[in-house]
Amino acid sequence: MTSVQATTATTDLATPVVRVRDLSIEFATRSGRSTAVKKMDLDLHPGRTLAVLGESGSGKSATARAIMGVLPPGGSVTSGTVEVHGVDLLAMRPKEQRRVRGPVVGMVFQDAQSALNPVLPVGYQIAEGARAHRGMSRKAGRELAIDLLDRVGIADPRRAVDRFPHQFSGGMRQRVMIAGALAIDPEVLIADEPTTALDVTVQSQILQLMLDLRDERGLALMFITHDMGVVATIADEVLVMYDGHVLERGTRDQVLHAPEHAYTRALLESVPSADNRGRELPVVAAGVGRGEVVEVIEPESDVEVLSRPGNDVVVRAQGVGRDFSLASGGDWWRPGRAGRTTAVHEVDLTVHAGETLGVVGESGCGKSTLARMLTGGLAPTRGRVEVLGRDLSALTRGERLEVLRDVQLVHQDPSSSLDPRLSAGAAIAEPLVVHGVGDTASRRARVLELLDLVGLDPDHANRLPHQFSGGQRQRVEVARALALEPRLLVLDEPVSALDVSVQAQVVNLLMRLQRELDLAYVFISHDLGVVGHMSHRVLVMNGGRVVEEGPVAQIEDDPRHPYTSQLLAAVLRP
Amino acid sequence: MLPALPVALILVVAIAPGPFAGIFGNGDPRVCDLANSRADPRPGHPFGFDVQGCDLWANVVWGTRSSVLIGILVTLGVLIIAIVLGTLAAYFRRWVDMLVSRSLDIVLGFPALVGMVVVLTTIGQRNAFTVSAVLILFGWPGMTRVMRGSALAVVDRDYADAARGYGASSWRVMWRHVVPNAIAPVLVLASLAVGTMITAESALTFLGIGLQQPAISWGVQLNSAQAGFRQHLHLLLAPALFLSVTVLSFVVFGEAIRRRLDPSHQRSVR
Amino acid sequence: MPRSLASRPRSAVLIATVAATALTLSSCGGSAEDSSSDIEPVVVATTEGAMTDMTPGMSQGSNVDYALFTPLTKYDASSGDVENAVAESIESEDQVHWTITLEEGWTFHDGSPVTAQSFADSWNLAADPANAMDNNGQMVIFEGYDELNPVEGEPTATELSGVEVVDDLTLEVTLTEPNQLLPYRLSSTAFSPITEETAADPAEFARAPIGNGPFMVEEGWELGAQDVTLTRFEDYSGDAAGLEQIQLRIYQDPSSTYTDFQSGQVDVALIEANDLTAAEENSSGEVVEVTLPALIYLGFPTWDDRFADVDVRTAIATAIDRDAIVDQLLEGHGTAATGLSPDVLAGADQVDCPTCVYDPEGAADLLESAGGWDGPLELQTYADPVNEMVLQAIANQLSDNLGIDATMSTAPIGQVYDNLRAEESDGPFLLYSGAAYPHVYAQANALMATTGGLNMTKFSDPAFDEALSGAKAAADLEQAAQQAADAAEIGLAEAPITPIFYPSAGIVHSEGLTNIQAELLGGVNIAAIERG
Amino acid sequence: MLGYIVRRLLASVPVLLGTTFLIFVAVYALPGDPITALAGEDQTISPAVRRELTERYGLDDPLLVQYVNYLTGLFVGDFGVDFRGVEVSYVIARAWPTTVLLALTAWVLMAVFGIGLGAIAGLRPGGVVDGAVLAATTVLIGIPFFVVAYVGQIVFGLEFGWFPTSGTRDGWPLSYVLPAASLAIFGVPELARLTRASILENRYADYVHAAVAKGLSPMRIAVRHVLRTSLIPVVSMLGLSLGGLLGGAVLVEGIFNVPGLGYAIFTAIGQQNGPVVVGIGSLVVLVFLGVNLLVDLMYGVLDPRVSLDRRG
Repeated sequence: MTSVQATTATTDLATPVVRVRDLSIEFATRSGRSTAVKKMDLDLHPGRTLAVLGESGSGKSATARAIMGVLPPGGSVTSGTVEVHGVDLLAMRPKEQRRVRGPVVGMVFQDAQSALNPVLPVGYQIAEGARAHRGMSRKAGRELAIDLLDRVGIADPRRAVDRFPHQFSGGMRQRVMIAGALAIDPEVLIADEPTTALDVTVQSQILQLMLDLRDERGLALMFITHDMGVVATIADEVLVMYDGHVLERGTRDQVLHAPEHAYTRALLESVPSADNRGRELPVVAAGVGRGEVVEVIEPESDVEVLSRPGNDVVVRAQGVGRDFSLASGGDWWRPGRAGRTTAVHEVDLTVHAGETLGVVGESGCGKSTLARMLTGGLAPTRGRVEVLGRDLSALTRGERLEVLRDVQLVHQDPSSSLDPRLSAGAAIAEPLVVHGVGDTASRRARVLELLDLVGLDPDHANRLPHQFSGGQRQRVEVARALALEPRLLVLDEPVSALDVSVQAQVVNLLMRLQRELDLAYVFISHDLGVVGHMSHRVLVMNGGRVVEEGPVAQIEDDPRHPYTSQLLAAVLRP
Repeated sequence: MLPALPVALILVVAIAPGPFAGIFGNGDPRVCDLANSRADPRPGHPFGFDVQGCDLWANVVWGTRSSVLIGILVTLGVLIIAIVLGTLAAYFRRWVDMLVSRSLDIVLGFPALVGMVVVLTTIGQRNAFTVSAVLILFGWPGMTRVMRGSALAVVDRDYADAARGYGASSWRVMWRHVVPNAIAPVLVLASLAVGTMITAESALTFLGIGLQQPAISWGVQLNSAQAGFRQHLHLLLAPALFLSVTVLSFVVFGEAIRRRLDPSHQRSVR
Repeated sequence: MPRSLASRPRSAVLIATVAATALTLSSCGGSAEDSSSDIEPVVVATTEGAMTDMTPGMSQGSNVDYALFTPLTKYDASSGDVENAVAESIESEDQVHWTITLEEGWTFHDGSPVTAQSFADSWNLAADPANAMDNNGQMVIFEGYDELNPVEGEPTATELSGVEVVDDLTLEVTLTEPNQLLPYRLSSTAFSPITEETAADPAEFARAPIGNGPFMVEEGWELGAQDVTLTRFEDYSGDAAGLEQIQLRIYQDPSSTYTDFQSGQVDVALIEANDLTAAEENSSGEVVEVTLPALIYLGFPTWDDRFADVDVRTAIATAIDRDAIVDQLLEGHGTAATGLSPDVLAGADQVDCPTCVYDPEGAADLLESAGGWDGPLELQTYADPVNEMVLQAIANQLSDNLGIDATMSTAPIGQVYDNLRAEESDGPFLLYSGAAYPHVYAQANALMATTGGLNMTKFSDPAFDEALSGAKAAADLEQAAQQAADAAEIGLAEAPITPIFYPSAGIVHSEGLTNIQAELLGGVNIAAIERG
Repeated sequence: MLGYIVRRLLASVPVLLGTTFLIFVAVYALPGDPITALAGEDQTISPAVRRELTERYGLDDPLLVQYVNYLTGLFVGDFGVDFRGVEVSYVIARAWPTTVLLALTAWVLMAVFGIGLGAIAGLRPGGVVDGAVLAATTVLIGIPFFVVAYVGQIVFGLEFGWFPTSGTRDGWPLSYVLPAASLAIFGVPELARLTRASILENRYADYVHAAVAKGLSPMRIAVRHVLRTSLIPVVSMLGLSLGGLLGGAVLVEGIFNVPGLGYAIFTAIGQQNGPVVVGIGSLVVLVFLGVNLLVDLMYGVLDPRVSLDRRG
């Protein structure tokens, strides 16, 4: 069973274990000092969860890191106290601090992959805190690690204890991380987005584990997240942060159902889902808000504006599949070993003009491989891909280049899909240059036109990628993809790296472009909400196969494949 | 950029040593009188005289030219090879990578100094160009390896993929995307290499297989100084001082480049 | 260290030494001997090159060779004369047929007697091409060498027909041509005797030699050994060695010996001229400077038209300031050449060298009258620090005095000689020539005779050749020396080469050692060293 | 693991063939006549002796035949006979231990000082030690090594008399300290810088933060978490540097009169003693390949992410 139940603990609310008062944090930047957290107060009570909700840069992680003394270089606490059992942690000598950090307050980091030392066995890393603080022997530490691995739900802990982090999956690594924090038996556990990088089904398991541990050990839990669904699942109290300020605080129900602050409301409303399907989402104007003043742009109308698909088939895949040979591909003197793996089995799909085909699946299900096959970046091992009725594999190189102008790929992470050394204008003009479209002047005009189309200013043309925000980068990427006037965009997780409010902007943009340009989309995502919000049809993938296909409503309300049901059940809703 | 000043000054001296050589009066490195052989410094001749009785200051200043020329020539050569081979190997992988990596192993497997001795002895001709060529021949693998690694990372980035996606040719992807983005660590190495190569030239000359008279270089001067340096320390010190300062300038310059290219300066040079 | 990498012609690699100035530092020539054997043995530095193969046919004439072997004759460092050693007499009527009588009582280190056969065995061994010994070429003087070493085809003999053992103490030797200088040649260790066992298996004794010299090795040594102990041979028939034991310290590269001498690791060492100034200024130990029996000369490629005119060659030769080079550049460690060899070599002091004078104006005028000089002039030598230094100075002087754009270049020694032999060089070259035996004839013959082994100039003058042959056939040694000197003058006047200087080396030794002498062609005379 | 080693060994065959062939070609092309060089330039060599030597060393065979003959010999462990009639394997056997000892001593000195200084600097960036190390390493790069060697010889050998000035008579460690230190000085600056950079890179890694959050002592974090991971690239560089050390031995062995491989090969080049050059050259290449294999195996131990069976 994967549904998560929050149990409200009944512990003495009067005496918090951790009491943060008036905490301000600054970072030294090239242009001087910037405030990351301003006069923050918070209390952590045994057996209760405080969820700190906020988007990136809101100061939520800085708060946690300040408590633990692991602010990144340049960061410093400029005022305030962090009292643990009534004693100010920040005023202690380092040696005393070490008796608090770890033994009293433990922390689970966001990315277990980087928060576990890659070269030490997990058993060692779990036990090292206990060995340092409790003078435990190596052998006892090992037994403790085995116990804890068992407790956090890792199968065959006796063997797992000697393994290295890279030998575990993402979810398992997060469990190891948690076991490491628990080994010192802390009273407080600070979890910094511990489930963000995980698939939904894994996420719900980890959340359940943390709730169980909280109740079992009476832990005071501070849970940092940007996800409303997570808040709804785990929190007792909620604290909403924006730009270093606490905008709102209250109980879970209060914040989720009767938010006082416009920002909180906008956040809640801007989460795309089947419920607000096809409607324009409210947007928090990025960079406008300073402190407690946040501007929210509400949609002009609240009607469904999803485009109407036509009958022209833009792309059709018939039985496409792709195999990869294993990494041990042999050496130059002999071919690789027989080992081959199938990333995508036979997949059929059709996309019409003006239609969005959602592709849903968890990591490793073959979504990205499919995307690359549709855009000609990867030749299928089996089957064929037709773009506007022309079989890609039957074309000469030159013809393929021409045909593929109609199909463009938008990558997942705009920070890596834009050349860091090319200005936005140059990046957008690149496809035109490659295909010899127009002259310098006409290309320049076209770049400005495209910038306008994706909602950027003309002077943005001269900026470099790192001078843009994440959402703006994604817009540049979309503009580049549109430069050759394609008929189909294959969008590979286009919004999953973005904050909720930014995600809303991009979703709005994509829907508007579809209407205006009669574009067909293949929209790939692990997020059922976004897919449900903007797709006409959905294709559910698992293990390289399509397990279910159908209109959104049918998939949402009447899933036929057990995997689809499982996926739906794991989705956390606010 | 302050660290560029010493390097700029050295380049100016290398291009036009004449005026600098003449600062103290006698600027001609070839006006020699055996009567002054090994004479100590005296007014007008701040560094004294070399064994041939030539003004040492003028010689050391003129020596900047060939030493720096070799340093830069070799670094450029190695840089070009590294960029071309490293990028090709990273981009095409398979047999191209195999070929580049194996040749790299072969040259790296060779004790470079011994290799250089054999090759230079074989060539017989020893001027700035052959010495440079030999230094390049044995110097390219290090930087190529770094370039290959750095290019491999870039080739895997989405923007290289994206460029292929909108139809850019391999050549264009390499030239416009891979090389500019992968070149930073190699440029840093290159700025350091200028100094290293200048020292390497002096080492070869010290072994008697580098430049030779009448070429004027610090290596040649150090080589002729080793005979009697215990009695006439200035013979060794003057060129060694210039050599050290030059190498140091390039090292500092390289360090500055590194900081500039890598503001976080947490990334390793390699 | 690299400077010795480029090997000089062989005799130089050994840092050959005839002590021209041959000093006996302390005159107590007696055998004031130190019998207490618990005193640390005197440590003498030597080079690895001298210790690779001690078989006479492979010997290089080093001081260690002379410590272990005593040939028929012996060179006296102080007088420059050759005296009998193992030989009682060496006599001839016609300078072609010689009768050699051995002194009675000489034995090898193993106790076996030194007989006429011992010498015949040694010479036959060296002459047999199948052994490919380094000193094979020296046996060319004996009749029958050509049968053993034919230009083409297989050898038609197995022994030298010109060497005949009459009885245990008598040899009859026939030479290929008259040679008054035979006693000089026989003083080379290449002509030392060997035991029967060595003759049967020379390789076995390469580093465990059984000789007849004043010192013996009790056990052999491995190639690469760092120390070898020599023990006095008590039954030695000549003058007994001054010390009971000598420890040889073997250096791969002699250049670090001076540093080791300073740090007290070595008692006696031959040092290069470069270290001489330092040694003289330093108080530790004493220095004996010796002039090597060698010549550094500038040769002209006579096949090149530009040097065909003797006036051009003379002009260049007389534009060189030899005194400045020796006094300033070499800091006095050398002797400006006034002939072909240092005066101590037989006949050397009778040679007058017309091109060895410094006359810049005259040189310029002479060059002018010979048609002047066009274009650049590239002087050449092989990689060697002293050679390079001297040649650069010569280039500077030619530029200053003659207005020629003179530069220099160096190449590996093998290449320099190959190019010269192939007549592919087109510039004057600075080379080293060591005297094969202590006679001016040796230098004159090697450098200027049509068939001379080191005649790199391809100079060929019948008048000179004839004069030189006459010297060999002279009735007595005195006359031979005079005629050789006269011949040398004829050659030098034609200026195929112009002598520059006689190089120096030094022997440093710690205090308390006396009678430090230079050995013929090989550093310090080990047998002569005494304590006291 | 075994499969990996076998594959690596197979893969080094072409490298070994390539390098030995190159050395062979280069030696073949050395100017000058080896027979003349053998006897000395001033010696007359009779045609009969010349024929004998040519025959003995197969000098008139085509290059490829000579190479194949040589390889065949090498295959059964026969390095051939040098032009002085000495077994090359003998030359190698006597020089080998000295050079190995020298190179290893230098290697250890380099590792200790390079990593030590780099670690101190990296753990306290911007501190006094960091500044001093950066300055010192920068200055060291600029000084020609032979100057360092001479100065070391004179100061520590002659003036202070702490160490012998030359030779290996006093055995290890006394005799080896000065030459090894001169040799090691080439590598220390680069190694220190690499260590420093690598530490700086890992110092703010998440897992270091995680360790801090567990309340571990700074010492423990530095040793267990920062150093351990930072040393991975350092190890690979240490491996690569061995080639340089063997090359540098040529110079150092000459200056300090150490009877090792470096000097032997250098002398052999001067004497055109081809068999020695090729023999030692091949051996050095072989050692280099072996060390590289060892380094890669070490890599597997140090960095469990590296699966040896997946590396080509």
